[in-house]
Amino acid sequence: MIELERAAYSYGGGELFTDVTLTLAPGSFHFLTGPSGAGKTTLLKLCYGELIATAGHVRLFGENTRKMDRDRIAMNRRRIGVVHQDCQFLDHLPISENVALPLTVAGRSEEADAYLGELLAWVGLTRQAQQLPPELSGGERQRAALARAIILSPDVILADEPTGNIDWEMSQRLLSLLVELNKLGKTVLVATHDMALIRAAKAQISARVLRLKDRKIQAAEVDL
Amino acid sequence: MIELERAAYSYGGGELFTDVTLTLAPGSFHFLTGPSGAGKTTLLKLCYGELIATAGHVRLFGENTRKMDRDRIAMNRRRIGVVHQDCQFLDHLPISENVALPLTVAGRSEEADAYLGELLAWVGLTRQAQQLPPELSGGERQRAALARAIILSPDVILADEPTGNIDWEMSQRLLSLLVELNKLGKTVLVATHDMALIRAAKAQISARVLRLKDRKIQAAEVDL
Amino acid sequence: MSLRERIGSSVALLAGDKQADRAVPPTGFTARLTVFTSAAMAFLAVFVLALSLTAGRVADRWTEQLAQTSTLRISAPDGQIDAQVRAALRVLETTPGVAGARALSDEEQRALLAPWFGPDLPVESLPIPRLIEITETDGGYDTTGLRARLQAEVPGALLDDHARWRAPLVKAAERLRALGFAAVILIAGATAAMITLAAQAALAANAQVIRVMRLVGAKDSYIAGAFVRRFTLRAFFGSTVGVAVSGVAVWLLPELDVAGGILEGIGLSGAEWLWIAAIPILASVVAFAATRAAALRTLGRHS
Amino acid sequence: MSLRERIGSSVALLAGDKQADRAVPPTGFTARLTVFTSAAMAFLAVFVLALSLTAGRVADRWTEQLAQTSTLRISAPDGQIDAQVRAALRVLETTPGVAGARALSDEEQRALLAPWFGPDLPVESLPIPRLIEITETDGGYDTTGLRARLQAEVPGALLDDHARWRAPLVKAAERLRALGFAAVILIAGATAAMITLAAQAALAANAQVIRVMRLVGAKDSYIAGAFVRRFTLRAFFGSTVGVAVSGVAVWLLPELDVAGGILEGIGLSGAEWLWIAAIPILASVVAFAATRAAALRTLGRHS
Ligand SMILES: Nc1ncnc2c1ncn2[C@@H]1O[C@H](COP(=O)(O)OP(=O)(O)OP(=O)(O)O)[C@@H](O)[C@H]1O
Ligand SMILES: Nc1ncnc2c1ncn2[C@@H]1O[C@H](COP(=O)(O)OP(=O)(O)OP(=O)(O)O)[C@@H](O)[C@H]1O
Ligand SMILES: [Mg+2]
Ligand SMILES: [Mg+2]
Repeated sequence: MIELERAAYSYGGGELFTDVTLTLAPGSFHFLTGPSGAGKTTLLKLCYGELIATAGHVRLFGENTRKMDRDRIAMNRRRIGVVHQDCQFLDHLPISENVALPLTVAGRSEEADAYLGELLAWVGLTRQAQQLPPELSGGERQRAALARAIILSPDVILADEPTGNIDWEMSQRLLSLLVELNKLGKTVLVATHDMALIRAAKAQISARVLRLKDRKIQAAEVDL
Repeated sequence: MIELERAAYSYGGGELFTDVTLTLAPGSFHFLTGPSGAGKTTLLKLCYGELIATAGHVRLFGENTRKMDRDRIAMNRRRIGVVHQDCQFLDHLPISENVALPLTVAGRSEEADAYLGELLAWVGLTRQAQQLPPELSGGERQRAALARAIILSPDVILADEPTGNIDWEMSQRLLSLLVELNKLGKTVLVATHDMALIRAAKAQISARVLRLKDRKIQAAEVDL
Repeated sequence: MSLRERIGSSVALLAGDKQADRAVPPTGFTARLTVFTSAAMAFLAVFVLALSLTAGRVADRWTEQLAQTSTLRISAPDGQIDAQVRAALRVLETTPGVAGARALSDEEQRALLAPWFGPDLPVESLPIPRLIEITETDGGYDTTGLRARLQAEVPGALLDDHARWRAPLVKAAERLRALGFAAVILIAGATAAMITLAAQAALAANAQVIRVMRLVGAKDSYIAGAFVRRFTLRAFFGSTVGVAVSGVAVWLLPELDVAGGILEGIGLSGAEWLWIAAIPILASVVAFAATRAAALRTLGRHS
Repeated sequence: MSLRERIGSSVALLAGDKQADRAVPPTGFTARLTVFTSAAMAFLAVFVLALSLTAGRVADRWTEQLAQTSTLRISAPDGQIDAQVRAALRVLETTPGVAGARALSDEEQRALLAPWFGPDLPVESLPIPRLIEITETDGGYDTTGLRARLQAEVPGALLDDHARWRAPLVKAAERLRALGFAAVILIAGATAAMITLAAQAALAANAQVIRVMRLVGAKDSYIAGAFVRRFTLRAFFGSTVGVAVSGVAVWLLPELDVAGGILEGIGLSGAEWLWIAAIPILASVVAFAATRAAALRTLGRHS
């Protein structure tokens, strides 16, 4: 699905990471950890084409992001559900419409009715469906962002710190949603600091844990 | 310092919580937990006068917030350091100026030089001091927000989920900063989901843990 | 892109869909600013256009009526006068730049003098001069040359190009028209600039909307379309209101047609109203182009 | 708040401090929009003001020169004419609304007729009528009543208020002046509205700045001050540029002073330049008031 080949990225200063080679095979489940500021968010942005690697190659569904034009990237985004670290919404539309936005943009808004209610119920936002995003609590916004990321039933789900503001029980619930989707064949990558969450996931599914540190990526089974 | 007396708040729908009576005595250390959407952020907003209780009374430094005018609230804010859940900055100013902003607003910008560098080093942002806020990682922003909250050396520190995006080691570091300040006599209230953080704190200091659930606040020593 | 494709994609952009439009916050100060600016500028444009067109008509009429006549006055003893008039007419016939010349009849001379002496002046019995009216061609004749020839051949003749003093008036009216059109162009330019800036302000204020839309896989044209439609409609709406209000105001201005025809009413007539009706369309085209350019530029920047 | 305090706090707001100013993002499209709008509107205002003031001067001059004179023409057999002139002057002396009346001398009559008959007309020997020039008071006399009295007492008199045909011209010039001033007021209003809307757009776009400033304990006046100073300076700067450019343009307009004084050059003279110089100050005051109101309103809303 997504392949990084000796990818590096730099915001202008020194390189944040170099030589990152990584393949997210279809149906795989990865966690990405690492200290704050290591470059986890940056790596995720490479994976969905918001940033282009400064060295090496990133391939989405077999296509090199460096060679895609902007419309092509937009089309590929519809196959990738992204949960941003700072969840952003259209602040003038209610949560239900925000969550259904990927369907709307893809011209498939009629599908929303069937699925939306169930999804909102799962993430515990049924009561808040008609509230505007600024009227939600931090954790509620994160859950809405996750719902928005998966409503298109994308092939790949990239979640950046999806449970940072969410209590333990709800985190479990969201995790089991991701596990469920993974079992349906979706590729999942979750960047998180929450070791407890990783441990809980590993009890349910065979997930690989990647650790980004000192400009390198390593498998990090050990420190759990 | 801050007293809530049978305070309640409602955003227009049902009441989020009722009959909350709570005293943050000088030099005390409190944690506030509770499920996502329970009203932790709302309770904190009552404590620094951004919201006014819909029933009951909230007193800051002995003054009822309902009777303060806007300038009075502004003056009181300088005695309360707040870490917002979604850290917001002046996006056009570098982090160093953002962190020093409370000093600037209070007309004490000359004091910045002495203290700012040390503070930035403690939260690990020395390298990022000249970056703009949108160029920071999520965890870096949270650390900058904490630095901004304490630069005025306020009497009270209210932190809303200050470690949601921060790795374990850095969380420990920030916690020890708060513990240090508490030992200097500052009053601290931290809203968090991170039970490990609470456990770590209780090893260092006598902190009370409050749990907001089902519209009530309870002491929650038990579930640790 | 070929012109045909360009127009096609522009039309598609305008047709758009309701769903995309909801992505852009419905109102806001830049919205009101755009509507208001379009309205105010359209209002001013109509005002100035009306002034300018009126000045143009005045200039035309004055040019027609006045610019090209002058008078030859012949004073001579009673017996010689007719001979001298004939001689003068002969001279004028052969003068380049003179389109025609004819002696005024007694009645015409009497009418000319009536304001001063009443209608009963005994023109026939008075030793008053005869007047010859000269019509010039467009180029006009050489005054000095004609004076010299007349002095030689018709000693009693005196050339008075009195009508020429009105030429500066014509020039003034024409300058007024030119100034008016310059002001209209200025207004159009200022409107375009203001709408562009308002559109850019809206785009800057909606940076988050753009980020979210990109995140969920919206194409540039989809996002741009929502903004462009918004602004084009606002400009059209605003300028229509402005034009309507000022049109009514101009139309209500009392007619003012002075007998002398020196000054006309400030107003519009016939086909000139079409100019006015074109303003909202022009405003929309300007808004469309300005917003589209601004939107695509902004979207390009947001990587 | 007393007026004194108000002015004091306004001055304090304008004086401000550099630190507070840094809180508001330094540039942006609303900034450019404000500067540009101020400049364009000031330019237009000068333009229209120049037109309007010129029209006013023309109206004044025409009024002075023309509106308050009329002529009495007395035709009578040679012997009676002097008696009738004296009788007419007596009648006029006692007519309310007549400020003065005097018979024209032979030279004056000759000068009047010169354009038509040349300078050598033997006025003395001709049976032409005598002219009496009447100066009216501001109110003017009752034409019908005067006609009736003259008919009874001076049979050969004919009242010609010929000069009155120019009254509509005066009216037209005055209307042009009024329209011009209306346009200036319109421009001022539109500018105020645009600056207000631009300020509100800026405030809306900077909602986060306001939130952050409040969070760190900034008072409303501190936050508002940063915006108000910004916008006042922008409006002042923009309108100064606009006024300067259009002032130079107007000043460069070629002088156009027709001999007849019917139309003057479009331009400004003397004290009128002061009006123009006042525009930037007015624009700043408008911007100050508009932004201050908008800022305090916005701040009030952000609870
Ligand atoms: N636009 C930018 N310009 C310059 N530097 C940037 C920019 N964005 C991020 N950085 C820097 O790159 C580093 C990595 O940022 P990134 O957001 O990828 O970290 P992260 O691993 O997601 O951290 P966190 O766990 O705190 O979210 C940070 O030190 C940050 O300061
Ligand atoms: N402005 C608002 N208007 C209406 N409802 C609101 C508003 N702000 C918050 N709420 C609702 O009030 C409830 C409590 O919100 P609050 O932000 O206090 O929760 P919280 O305990 O901080 O949650 P979290 O742990 O997710 O941050 C939520 O259900 C939210 O939807
Ligand atoms: Mg991150
Ligand atoms: Mg919260």
